[in-house]
Amino acid sequence: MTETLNAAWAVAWIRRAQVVLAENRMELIDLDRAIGDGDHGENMDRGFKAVVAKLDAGETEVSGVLKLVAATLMSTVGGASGPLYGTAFLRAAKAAEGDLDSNGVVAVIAGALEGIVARGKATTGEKTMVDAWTPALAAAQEAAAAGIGPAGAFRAAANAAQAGAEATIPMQATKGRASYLGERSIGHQDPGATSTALILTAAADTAEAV
Amino acid sequence: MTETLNAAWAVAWIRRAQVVLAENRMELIDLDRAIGDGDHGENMDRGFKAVVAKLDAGETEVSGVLKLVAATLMSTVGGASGPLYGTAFLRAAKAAEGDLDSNGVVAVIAGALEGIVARGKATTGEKTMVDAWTPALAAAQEAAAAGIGPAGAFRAAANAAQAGAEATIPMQATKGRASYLGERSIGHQDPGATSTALILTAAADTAEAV
Amino acid sequence: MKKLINDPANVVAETLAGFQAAHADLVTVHFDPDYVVRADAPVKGKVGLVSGGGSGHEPLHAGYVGKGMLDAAVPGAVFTSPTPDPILEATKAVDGGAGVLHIVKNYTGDVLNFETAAELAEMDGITVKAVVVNDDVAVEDSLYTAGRRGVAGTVLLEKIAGAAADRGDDLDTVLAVAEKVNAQVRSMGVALSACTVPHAGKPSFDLGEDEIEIGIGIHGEPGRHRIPMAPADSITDQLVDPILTDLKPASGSKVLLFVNGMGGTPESELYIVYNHARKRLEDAGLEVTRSLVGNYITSLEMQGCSITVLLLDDELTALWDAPVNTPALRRGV
Amino acid sequence: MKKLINDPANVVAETLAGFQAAHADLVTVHFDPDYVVRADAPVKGKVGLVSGGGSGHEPLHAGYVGKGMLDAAVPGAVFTSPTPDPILEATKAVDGGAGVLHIVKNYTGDVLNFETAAELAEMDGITVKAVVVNDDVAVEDSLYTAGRRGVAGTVLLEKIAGAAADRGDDLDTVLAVAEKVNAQVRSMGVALSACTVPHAGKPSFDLGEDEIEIGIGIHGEPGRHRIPMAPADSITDQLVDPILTDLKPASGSKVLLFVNGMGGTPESELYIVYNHARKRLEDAGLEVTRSLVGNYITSLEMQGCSITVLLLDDELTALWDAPVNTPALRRGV
Ligand SMILES: Nc1ncnc2c1ncn2[C@@H]1O[C@H](COP(=O)(O)OP(=O)(O)O)[C@@H](O)[C@H]1O
Ligand SMILES: Nc1ncnc2c1ncn2[C@@H]1O[C@H](COP(=O)(O)OP(=O)(O)O)[C@@H](O)[C@H]1O
Ligand SMILES: [Mg+2]
Ligand SMILES: [Mg+2]
Ligand SMILES: [Mg+2]
Ligand SMILES: [Mg+2]
Repeated sequence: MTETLNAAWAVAWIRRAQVVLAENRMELIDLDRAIGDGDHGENMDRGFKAVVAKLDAGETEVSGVLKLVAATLMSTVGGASGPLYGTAFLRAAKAAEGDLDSNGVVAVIAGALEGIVARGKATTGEKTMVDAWTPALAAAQEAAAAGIGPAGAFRAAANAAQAGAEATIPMQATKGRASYLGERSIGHQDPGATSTALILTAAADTAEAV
Repeated sequence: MTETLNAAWAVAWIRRAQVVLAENRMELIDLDRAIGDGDHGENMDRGFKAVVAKLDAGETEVSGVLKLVAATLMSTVGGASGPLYGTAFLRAAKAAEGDLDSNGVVAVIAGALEGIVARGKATTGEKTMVDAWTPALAAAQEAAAAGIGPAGAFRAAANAAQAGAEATIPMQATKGRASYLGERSIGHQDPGATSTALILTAAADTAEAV
Repeated sequence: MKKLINDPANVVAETLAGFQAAHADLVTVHFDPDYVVRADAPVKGKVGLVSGGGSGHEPLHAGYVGKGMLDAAVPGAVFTSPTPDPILEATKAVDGGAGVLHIVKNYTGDVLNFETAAELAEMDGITVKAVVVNDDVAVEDSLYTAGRRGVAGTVLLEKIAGAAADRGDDLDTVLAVAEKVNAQVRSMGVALSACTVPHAGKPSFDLGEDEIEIGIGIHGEPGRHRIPMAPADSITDQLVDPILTDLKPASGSKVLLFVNGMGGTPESELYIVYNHARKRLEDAGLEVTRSLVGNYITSLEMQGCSITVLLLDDELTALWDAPVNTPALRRGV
Repeated sequence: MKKLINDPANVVAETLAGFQAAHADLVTVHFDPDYVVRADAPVKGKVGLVSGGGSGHEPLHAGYVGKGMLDAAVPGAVFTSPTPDPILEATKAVDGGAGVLHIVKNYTGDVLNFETAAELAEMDGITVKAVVVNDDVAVEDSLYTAGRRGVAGTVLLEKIAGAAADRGDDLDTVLAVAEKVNAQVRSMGVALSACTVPHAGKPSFDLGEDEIEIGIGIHGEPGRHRIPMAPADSITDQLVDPILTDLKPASGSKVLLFVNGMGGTPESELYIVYNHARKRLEDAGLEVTRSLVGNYITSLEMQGCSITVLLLDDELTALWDAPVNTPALRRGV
């Protein structure tokens, strides 16, 4: 394990995220069928396939990789998650300076969350991807403060995101399409929070493999 | 048992036919679903309900009863069976002179068959109601020739019609809507032949009860 | 069976009541017997056009009543030909002194009931001619069938004959135009699912999850054969091929291509079928100069479609393009 | 899943290809990014109208491109809002120098993507205003939802705003007309069956044989509550009541009544619903002076319908009646 995560890692992360999202396409569709319109798995799969098709192995900066991801997601995903993930990766790219140490990981996750909130105006407890990114950020900050390296910071973030996604189950949605269901949104896991956990887990997996 | 069947019997016959057709409405629909458009039971039920609503208990002639049946079926059944049964009862009415002895029964059945063939241009073996009326006529003629009374003539006709209806099962339809199915019409009993058997059985049942 | 109805026995009457209220500017509905005439019927001196048949094919026929198309439509019970009485009344109501053309789809029931009505109308001094539409190539026109069925070509014929009557053609000329359309139009249909007639309460046939019916009519009858589900292009081929085989259009011919939905198929799928059908016609050297895509003659909520090809000449094209103002087809007015 | 498609990934592209071929006289389709503009775009000096959203609602929006209605439509993937790029390109393509109005249905995805496109267009020097349609009374417009959805009222708004642009109104005036329509229109829908998104391959929700969903949107989302199947009149009441409660129209008001099919419901059933809905409005002292009945904004092959009531005044009535010439709505031309 190295001390910092570089552009090659970022490329590996996004490739891994694409594989995982493709594998979980139907699961995400089913989650979205329950409280939304059933396209989240298809949207993420389409977007990340497009990203991977454009990933330039010669990209030398983490920031550059994330910017490419942002632009491609914005122009291929559509729906609510397209602009939200697009802005997330755009702000993450802005936040990433050079290779990432654990503070860099915190900055990237903080940038992503900030972007999502800026666009989507959601806060925690509204049953959205914010409920995965928020605990992820807290966990990464805690890990960084404890002197844990970037891979460990991503692992802590991923685990927290996964727990955050699961914690959306009892929530009633008040943002996004699921809010139309009122109380009927209770009892289902939010698709966007779930894809967030998958993406951060891919980051941790690839960071640990560096 | 009397020697002849009068207008009161004719009214009883048609009332009985209405009850039996209503009871077999769904069976006739299912037969027509298999090789047609699924309306024969509904058509016959609608038509005979309308007939019964108009049946004038004061009608003194068999012929008058049958004429009323003809006009009402013609104006309420629609589809192929409306004009066919309408014409059948019209010609039967024309053939009925006074009360019916067994020769009268033969005349009535012969008139009905003639009317159906005149309108529908079908011959035996085409998987239509002609395949019930034709053996019915032959059986009635045989009974009359053997000196059997009108109730017995109707019974013989009804049994033959029932056998004729069943004999349509292996036939390939070449007339009516079922002909569109080609070989796929084979293996199903013709709905119109089946309703014919029901109507003639009602005639026999009520004649025996006179 | 889940349907937006109150009582199966009242489906036609309540539909007509709603239709009347929604389209009072264009049509007048008569009840008991039920028929629909254009609001300004009879049009003096114009040949009257009357069509009809079982209900369940909406917008056919009532949706095509209005200037430039039908003068009257006679709806029977669902999938059941109307009786002679309302046909007769409709015929009388639209006779403007120039005679009446009956447009009859070729089904034993429709033919018999329209024939009877025509006889009765003639007794009332109205000249009636009839065209019997039989465009469905799924059925062989042979001694061993009741002849080819009348299906989606009926819509095109009603429009074109209606335009001929509208421009002032006499009865024989309108009949000749109608006969020409009938001679030059062919259709073939496919069902992905059955439909449920309200009074029957169950699907008209049972189809497996991966089966479709090729060569269906418009009354929920089973088709000519059942095949496994296939991609749209392959299904389209199986509809286009028999049409071309039967119609044998000369290369370079101009045609109208009509892709019709059976009622339960999204419009997007109809355009996918249209796209491939058009390519097939162009590959066969035909020029598609007019098109119609949508739900124009349906089988309740059946999923599926039909493809219709009409050979055009200048006259038919002009009549197709002529103004029409009906609830379901409107252009140029 | 049985659909007349080839590959779920190509549904939108093949639909557009067919649409282009069938309606080349009215529209031009651009591919990659995908958008549809009227054949004579941009119309110099006229405010351009751009709408769009996920596909699967056909004929919305592409079917409404043409004189008197939309200048461009931007179709996303099925039930997925389009991305900013094609919205931007469509906006550029229809800008005739008088600015462009974006007609956006209120969904998080549509709003975000249209906002981004509008920002980018402004950077290119095009003035863009937006109206966000939110007519669905099934959803409370509160802090606890993403606000009311935009559903069938969108069709009426596109027609009326299109007429305003067509008569030469400037951008602010067209926007004001659009805002007025949005303020005066309310809708509510019901599903008798779910729909199947091609890429999902299974129904959007599972409904029992005797259950229906009240308060659905147009994306196959489950509705507000599930009730046992009921007669059409009772279902109609459950759609009309919340509309009247929310809209609170003054007695004597003139209204347009729009009964819209979700794609898989026979037209006859829509007229049955219309018939009862109209009675209910008349009982409430309203005068139904305009009507629309048919499949105008669908959810693929879903069975069900929505009811929309628009309060009319003389201006809106005149704009509704104005000529329109699009693939799916045509009158007066
Ligand atoms: N306002 C919002 N803020 C944050 N996340 C949101 C918001 N609205 C929706 N989301 C997220 O987007 C996800 C749905 O994405 P997707 O299904 O791709 O788009 P759509 O809802 O347009 O179909 C939800 O599960 C939720 O996590
Ligand atoms: N040409 C014909 N001659 C005699 N009977 C016929 C003919 N065509 C149809 N039929 C009879 O009519 C029956 C169908 O009647 P029905 O279902 O009520 O009318 P439709 O076929 O118009 O739906 C068939 O089962 C057959 O017995
Ligand atoms: Mg979604
Ligand atoms: Mg039948
Ligand atoms: Mg029938
Ligand atoms: Mg979506």
